[in-house]
This record gives sequence, structure tokens and C-alpha cells, in this order.
Amino acid sequence: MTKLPDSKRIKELADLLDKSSLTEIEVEAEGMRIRVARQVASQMVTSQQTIAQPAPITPTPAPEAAAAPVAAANPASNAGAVKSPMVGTAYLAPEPGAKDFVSIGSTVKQGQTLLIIEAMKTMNPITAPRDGKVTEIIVTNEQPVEFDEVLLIIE
Amino acid sequence: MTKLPDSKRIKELADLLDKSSLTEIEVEAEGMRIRVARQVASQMVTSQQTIAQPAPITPTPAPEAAAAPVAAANPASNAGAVKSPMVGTAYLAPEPGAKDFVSIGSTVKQGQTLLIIEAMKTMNPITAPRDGKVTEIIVTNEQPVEFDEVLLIIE
Amino acid sequence: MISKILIANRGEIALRVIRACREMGIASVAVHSTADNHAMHVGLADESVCLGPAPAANSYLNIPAIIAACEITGADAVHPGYGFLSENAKFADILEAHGITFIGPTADHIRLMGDKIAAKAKAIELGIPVVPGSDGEVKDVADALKVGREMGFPVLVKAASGGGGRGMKIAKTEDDLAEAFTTARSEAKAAFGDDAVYIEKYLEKPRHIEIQVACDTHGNAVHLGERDCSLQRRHQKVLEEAPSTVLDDAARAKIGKIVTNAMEGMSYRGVGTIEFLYEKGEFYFIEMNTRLQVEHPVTEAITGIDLVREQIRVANGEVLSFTQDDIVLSGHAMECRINAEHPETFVPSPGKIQTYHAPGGLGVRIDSAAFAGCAIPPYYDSLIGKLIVHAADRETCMRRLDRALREFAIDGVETTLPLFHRLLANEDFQKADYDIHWLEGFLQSEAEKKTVD
Amino acid sequence: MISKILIANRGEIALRVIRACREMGIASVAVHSTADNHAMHVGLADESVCLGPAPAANSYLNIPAIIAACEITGADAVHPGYGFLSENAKFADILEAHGITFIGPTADHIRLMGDKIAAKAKAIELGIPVVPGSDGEVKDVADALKVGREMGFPVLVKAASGGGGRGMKIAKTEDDLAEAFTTARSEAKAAFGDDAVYIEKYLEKPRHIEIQVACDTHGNAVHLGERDCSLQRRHQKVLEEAPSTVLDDAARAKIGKIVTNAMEGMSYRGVGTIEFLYEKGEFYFIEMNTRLQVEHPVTEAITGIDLVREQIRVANGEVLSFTQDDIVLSGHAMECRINAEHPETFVPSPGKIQTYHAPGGLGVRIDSAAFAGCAIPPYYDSLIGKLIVHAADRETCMRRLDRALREFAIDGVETTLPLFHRLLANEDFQKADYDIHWLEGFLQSEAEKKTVD
Repeated sequence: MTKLPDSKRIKELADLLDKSSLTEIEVEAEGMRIRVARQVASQMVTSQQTIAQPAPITPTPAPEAAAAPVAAANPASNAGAVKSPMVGTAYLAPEPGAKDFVSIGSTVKQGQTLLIIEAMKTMNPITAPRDGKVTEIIVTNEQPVEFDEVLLIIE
Repeated sequence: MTKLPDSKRIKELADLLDKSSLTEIEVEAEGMRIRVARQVASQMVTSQQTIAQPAPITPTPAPEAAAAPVAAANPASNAGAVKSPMVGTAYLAPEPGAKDFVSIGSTVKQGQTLLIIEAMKTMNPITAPRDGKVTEIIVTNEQPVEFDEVLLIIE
Repeated sequence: MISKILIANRGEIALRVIRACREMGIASVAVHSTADNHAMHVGLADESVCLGPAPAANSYLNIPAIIAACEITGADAVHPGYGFLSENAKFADILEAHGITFIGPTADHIRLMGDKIAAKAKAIELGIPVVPGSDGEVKDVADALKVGREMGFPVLVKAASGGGGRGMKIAKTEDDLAEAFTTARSEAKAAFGDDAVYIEKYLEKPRHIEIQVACDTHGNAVHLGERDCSLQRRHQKVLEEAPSTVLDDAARAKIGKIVTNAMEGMSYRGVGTIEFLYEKGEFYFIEMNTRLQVEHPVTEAITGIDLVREQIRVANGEVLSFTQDDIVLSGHAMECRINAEHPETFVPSPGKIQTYHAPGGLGVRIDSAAFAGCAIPPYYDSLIGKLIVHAADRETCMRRLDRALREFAIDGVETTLPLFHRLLANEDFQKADYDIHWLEGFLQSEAEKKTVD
Repeated sequence: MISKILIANRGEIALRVIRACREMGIASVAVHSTADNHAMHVGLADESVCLGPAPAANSYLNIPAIIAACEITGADAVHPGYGFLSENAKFADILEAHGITFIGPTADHIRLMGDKIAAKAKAIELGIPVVPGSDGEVKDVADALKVGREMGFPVLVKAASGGGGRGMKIAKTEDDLAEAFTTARSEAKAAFGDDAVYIEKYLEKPRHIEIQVACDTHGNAVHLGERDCSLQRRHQKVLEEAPSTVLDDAARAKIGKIVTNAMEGMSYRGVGTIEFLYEKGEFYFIEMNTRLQVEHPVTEAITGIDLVREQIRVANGEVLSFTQDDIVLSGHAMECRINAEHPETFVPSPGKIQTYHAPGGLGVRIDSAAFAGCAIPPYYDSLIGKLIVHAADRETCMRRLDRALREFAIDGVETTLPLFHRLLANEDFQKADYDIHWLEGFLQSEAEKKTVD
């Protein structure tokens, strides 16, 4: 999930697209969604509290986004990126306390389960698209993931 | 007087300034004020009549701007440009029916009267800033002129 | 109490709901497809979730993904906007099953009003006027005459098995009826092998007038006046205004009372719109939209009421913040739907907006998720913004609209902005002398003029 | 009748008047300096005339050039906006001599209200409350006590020849008076060689509250309620709101009546603002502004009245389009003045705006001549736009302002936008617990906090 302050976002978008005429769109665009978003997440939480809350309904900044780790430079553009095919919650192990399906350095076979994504109470195994070696695990256990989000990298 | 349609103008300004980061501002900016403005003047007159006039007050598109000749490429950037030091009405001759002060090809001495600008019932002679030859007369007789508008060119 | 709303939509309406959430101190979750990764609603919501790839079926219409998005963000309510899943009863059911509040009416009411035949039957039951028709087949000319006299001429004789305009004859007066009846019958026989015909009232030059209602779960139903949405192209509204020039206070109060009685009768919840054809002082029910409409800001302008806020309040179980007596219509409002389309051919024009500058000043409201540098993807509808203008009277409203349109600068994609300049220049429009067919005729005559030139 | 108006101003107020002209079907002429060749007001007017080089003295304040511009364009009226020549009686005189309508009051009224001493005397004559003071010198303590008791404590004992705060003593209560009087007197003697002192009522924590009036040439004077403009930095208003939280309907009606009686008494013409200090239920006249004010949209928001349109109507000799009974204040409005200045140091930040995206949606009005790519020249004041928000109540208004501020994107120059975020986060502001000194204190405490960090 991306989580961004408002006008900053527009500025960034405008800048980004402005720059695109100078040929950097694709990379800039992809990188921004993941990186820039999380970088400014803490700022968001602050600005969201600018108005005191006399009304009964209080805004609840989602803690998970702010807590999410800052992703590496641009995993989405990595050819070995395994992306989430759905919205849900990622589990790195088959059950709580069990050993993770894979870890960094694991050699995996095509079709081997890498992790599980739970969506609407259903466990969906995410399998390796080909043989390779896990070089990076981007998501953490129980992390909410959105469609197209990079889960891990196999090289 | 520049006379421009509205949103076109904003677009042009935005485009213009957008382009400025690619280094063409000065020339573009100067050229536009004179050239682009008059180019679209007739279009303005049309769009100004989009609403019928049931109200007592009717818009009166100024005919002079539409009638003004399309100026040459960019007289303002010409080193020999003689610009108007005031707002007023230009007269090419000392009185109606008389011979013009100068014509294209005239050789002029510094301090020689080139034309007159009337402002607030006062006749202000505009004199040659240096010796030279009149290569172009931009304004027409009785034309309203604004500050900094190019009147004629001496080379 | 609702504390976090997921907005199952995109574009200006997603932004509209996000704004209401912020103003109520409720957290907002945007959802989006990969085509909308950099869309404004994604940037302005507190959180966002990418649902799936560009096609709506895989993203904005992807119910499991939306439910999963609620689960991972902890959203306790969903606002569906308009279009997409806003009138999908199954979606409302599934949300309820998951304990998530659907900001809209009950699934049963969505289902009922989504079925045209059931909706018409319900309307009759609730006392809402519908297009009069014979009770089933009309057997002979004498019978036809009796029916025709009851409902008033002109009438339409239609083949019971018909469709697509065949086996359909208009009788303008009583004198035409015998011939129309016989011809329709024989055409019906020839075309469909069935000579059964029925009779319906024929509307020649109707207006499209719709009544906005807002209802809470405490038995309160309030109408907020009408919108005149007669200016349509291929059944798509182009410019809406309120109040309609053809209704006076008495007529408004009368239809308003009928509609609010009906809403109370069915215990409707939330906002809704009852759409009518209107001709010669009579209203004829078309359908009911059980959701927020694109043109709701027109009503907000003349009533001063925030309809999205009320939707959320009602979903929260609160009482409407106004009663019928509080509703005072003030001035005149118009809305232009600005589409990324060629202003004459209406061919969609997706692409990237290079320049975007919206008008401002007194009485001007812009609802748009467009900005300089934004993408207009080809996958969704072409609405890129709404310009809403409010003024003391219709004349001033037109002039204000004219000046606002002149200030609006969008470059990079074609837009329908020039169409509204042409509309404002038209005398029929200026006099509000139009019906639901008028705009098509206007566009055609303009196209012909262009060809001649 | 006025058919073409020359707007002797620039920036957002020039645009404001151009918009009103368009909406009334009156042609508009923009004037500008060479620094503003590409300014929005130049682009949006029907015609434009370059007056002179960048310095205001040679362009926007250049009366002969403006008259010449009227002559060559055929403008038959001039709207001065605010600032520049708007309160220049000589300019009004010259226009009259040239047969050009000045859209504003008579030159005599401008002159009268431009002279602080004459204005106060006139206010007293017209029954407008002023800061009470002794009639000239107070000779002894007994006399001082009598005066002090009459006007109520605290009072200020001031040296008649004084200035700059010297020879000035506050007596909070009766008990302090003898000492204050004696000390002031001896200080006055020492400092100015003159021991004459006088006494004035001392206001500790006043608010700045101003009453908007509109008057026609047919004897009608209407007040449009108040604006609370207490939030000031170096006597510059920063955020204005209406209604003020300290006035109730009765207090508003009472001061309104006093002011409209005064306007009728002096046969005032056009719009104007009577500025007061307000403390403990009492109003004290400061000055009258004989022109449109920057913050007029706040009043437009809560009254629904177009003040510029009324100005032009009145200049045309028409009757005001409303009476006092028509004025209904509705909801709450706030205006933020967005300056091209550093939001903490307030150092001006001229330059080129790269990104400009204004907020939209319900209840949001933007008055700005800025756009992406426009120049903010260093020669004029730093106001680049006004964000005006209107909502049903003050609480909703603050929340709407907060969400609108978040949507506002300006890049390329520094702006004061962040200041308003900080203001909205402050509890005193949220409770409207402020006076004319509050903002300075707030800014100072913020600056100190920053230093400590």
C-alpha cells in the first residue's frame, strides 16, 4: 500500500510526468510508487493530526504502511521479481512458528511454493515461475500486499 | 494593445514557460506578446459573442486591436527598434493631410522627429535616438500604442 | 461508527468521497488498477491498494480483491461512487456478509430498482406516476379508442412481441387510431407471427427531470428539488441544471411530496434519484438510481447540502441533518461534464494531460481528478472533470459558465469544453427551450453546417 | 451606462474584476507593467495596455498613463481594485474631470476617510463609537480619576507631546491611576519638556472586527455583517473569517444599524468597510476603507452576494440588488492569504511558479492569478492567491480548509501555505481564542520552539 501526503503527491506526479518528456518516465514512475511513498509516510501521520478531533469520528492513520520497510532501489524493474497476483496478506511460512518456505540464498525449482497470500480467508500458494536462487525477500511475514507488489527476487 | 482569447492564452503561457526550460524564453516571450496576440484577435471577437445580450450592458470588442496589422517576426528584438515611451495615439504626420515625418528609406539625424504620440491632449514628439535609415514603420497613423511598443526601426 | 472508508471507484468521484472523508475525520482508502498507479485519488487518500491490472473487470469490478483490500486495510465501510459496483446488489450482499458497511441502500432495494419491470410495478404501487399503458393486449379498435381516450392522445400502438421500432405506430389523434391500430397489428403479424398489440401514452418532446432524495434509517425522507438533465447525447447526460425552468414551486412541491411518500413507503435508505420524463405538466417514471449521481453537485449548489456527507451519516445510522422545511432552493446551477473526447465527433481522446488550469472565482466549483501531467487511460469512461457554476439566476449562471469555460485550459487530450461554448451561444439553450431529443438535433445541424462550409 | 471598464490593478483582484465584467457583459481593459506582460489578468481581459516599466510608480501608479489608456481604449469607467490608486482622491478627481466613472466613492469621501483625525471626528459626528479619550489635557489626579471612571479601566495616560511609547502609562485599576498619572507627567516633562498628558481607554486584547457596507446613490445603505480579521502579522491580515465567534445576532444587528445610519448620514456610495477594535462587547472605530477589500470573498461566501457586481451597479446609478431584510448570513467562511514568502521567516520569494494545482470540490473558492509557469515579480506585494472555504459551521469550515490546503500544490516559489497548516493545528485557533496580538505571539513561540530543537 502506498501512503502519501496530498499536495506533495501532486507535485511529485507533476514533476515526474514533466520529466517524462526528458525520457525517464518508466523507471521514475515505477520507482516512485514504492520508494517515494514510504519515505514520506511518517510525515503523513503528523500532518493528519493537524485538526483536533472534537467530532466523534477520528482519523486512524494506518500503522502498517508507516511500519513497512523501505524497499530497495527499484525491485519492480528487476527481471527476477516475483510479483503478487492479488491483494492479500503474505505469509512466509506454512503456519505460525513453522520454518519459512524459502530464505535468502535458497535454491528453488519452478513450481515450488515461495510463500502464501491469504485473501478472503483463502490461502493462495505463490510458486516460483522458474528455477533459480532467492536473492532478496521484499515482504515481511503477515505484511499486507497489493496487486503487482514485488514479493521476492529469484535470480 | 494585446488582445487574446482566455484559455488559449493560459495554454500559450504555460507552453511558453514550459519550453523556457529548454532555453527559448526570451525570444519566445517577446515574440508572442506582439505576434500571437494579434494573430488570434479575430477569433476573440467571435467567442465574445457566444452569449446573446438580454442584459442592458453589451460587450464591445475593441475593433482597433483586431484591425491592427500583424507585426513582423520580432521587431522588439531588433537593435534599431524605436519603442514608445508612453501610452497614447501615434500620428505619423504633424497634422491631418500633411506629409509624414518620415517614410521607409528616409535618412534621419539624431533628434529628428519621427512621429508624435498624443496622450492626455498633449502632443509628444518622438525623436530619433541616433542617425540612421528608417527600414520599417510598424505603427499606422492614429494607431493607439502602449508603453514599450515598437514604433519603427532605424538601421 | 465508520472509521475508515474504502472508495471502490476512481477519478473525480473517488476524490469527491475522499474529500468528504477528510472533512468528517474519517480515514480513506483508495483502490486502483495498475493504469491508475499515479492517479490523484491514489495520492490524496490516506492509503491506497492496487487491485489488479487495467481492465475494470480485473480491478474496479474485482469484488474479491476489494474485499481483500478492506481486510488488509481494516476499512469498515465501502463507498461505491457511481458506475462500477454502485448498483451491484451482490456486492452489497457480500460486504454485509463480511460485516463491512455498504454506503448505499439495501441490496434488496438495489435489486428491485435494477429490474425495470419490477421497478415500474413498485412505482405504481407507491403512487409514483408512470407512462400509462393498456393492461396487456388491446383486442379491437373500439377497445383501443377507449384506452386512448383514457390516457389522452398521442398514443403508441406497439406489438406485444415487438422490438426495435417495428410494429410500432403513433396515433396523434383519435382519427388516426383506427389506421394505426390496423397497421401495427398487421405489421406485428408479419414481423413476429403474433398480432397482439398494446397501447402506451406517447411522449413527443419530453424533458428528463429527476428528483433527488435523501433518506435516513429513522423514517425521514426529504427531496432536494429537481435537476433538468434533458441535454443528452446517446442517453448520456451532457449538461445538467437546476431548478428546471418548466417547474414552479407548486409543481415541485407536488412531485416532491409524491416521491418522499414513496420513499417512506419502501423505507428507502441513503440518497437516490427518481428519474422522470416530463411533458405538459405531467411526470412519467423512468427509473430510480439507487446511488449518488454524477450531477449531484448541481443540487448541492442550490441547496447548500453536502450529499456525500449525508450518505455517510445515514450509513452510520445518524438522522439526516435537515428536514424538508430546511430545504430552500437558492439561485441557479449548471454542470458541464468535461470528457476527454473530440468536441464534435466525440471520439475518446485518452493520453497525457500536458496543461491543466481550472477556473476559479465566485460561484465556480471544479470536481476533477485531472492535473498537469496526469494520464487519461483508455480503459475507463472519458469523464475528466465537472465544472459546476452557481449564480443568483439562470441568466447570470450562463454568463458565469461562459467566463469559467474561457478560463479552463486543458491541453494534451481533446476535451468537450468547446461544445459548451457552442451550447451557450445557442438561442434555444439560452431560453431553456429544449427536450431530450434537442441536443442530438443541435449536434446534427452543427455537423451539417460544417459539411456545407 | 458603463460599457467598458479599465482595471487599474494587477494580480488576483484585477482578475476578480475582469470576471465580474464578463458576467455582466461589460468589456474589460487590463493595464500592466512590462514585468506583467504575461500575467493572467493581461491574458483574460478583452484588451490590455502596457503602462510602463516594472516599478509601480511608473506603471500601476502612473495616472497620466492610465488616463491615456482609457482614452485609446474608450474605457468609460475605472475599477481601482485595492491598494495602488484605490484610495487616491486625486485620481478620482482626475477621472471625473475626464468624464470617466470612478468605481468607488466620491473623491471627498476618500479624502475624508484618508485623514485619520478628520475620520475620527466624522465617526463621532455620525454616531460611530470611537476609542474614548479625555477632551484634551487632564490637569490633575482628581480630574484623571473622573475621566477614568467615566470610560472604565484600564486607561492609558499619554504625553500630549509624546510618541513612540514614551510618556505612556497604563492604569489597570483606579488604584494605579495616581501613580500612573504622576509618572507619565514627569516622564513627559523630562522627555518632551511638556508635562501635559491626556487619557485614553486602553484595550488589552482587542479583536479586529470590521463591518462590510454597500450603499447606492438612492439613499440605501446595507451592512453585510462582520469579518474577524484579528489574525495579523505586522498589521497585515493573514486569515480572515466570518461570522466572528464573539458576536451574536443582537450585537451584529446593533453595530450594523449604527454603521448603516452613519453611511446614510454621510451619503456614502459604493462598498466600504468600517474597521473596529472590539473588546468586552464594545466597538471602537479604527478607520474606514473606502474600497473593496482583499477579504471581501469571506462576506460573499456567507451572504451569497457578488460585491464587485454591486460596485459596478452602484457606479452605474442602479439601486442595490438587495435590502437589509434580504441579507441572511449562512454558514461560516475563512480566507487564507497565500503569499510568495517563506512560511516561517516571511522573506519574500519572487520567482517562477513551476507547478500550480489549486484545490476544488464543494465549498472551495480560489481567487488567484497564478498558474504553472507564471512569474512572481519582485516589484509588487507578495499575495499570489486567496483560498476561501465555506461550510455549514466553523468546525466543518476548518476541516474543509485543512483538506483544501492539502490539495494545494505550488512549486517554484516559497509560499505561506504551511503556515495555515500550523494555524489549523493550534488549539487557540480551533477555539477562536485569539486577539490582534495572538498571531505574533504564536509565530514567536513557534520560532523559539524551532531554535530549541
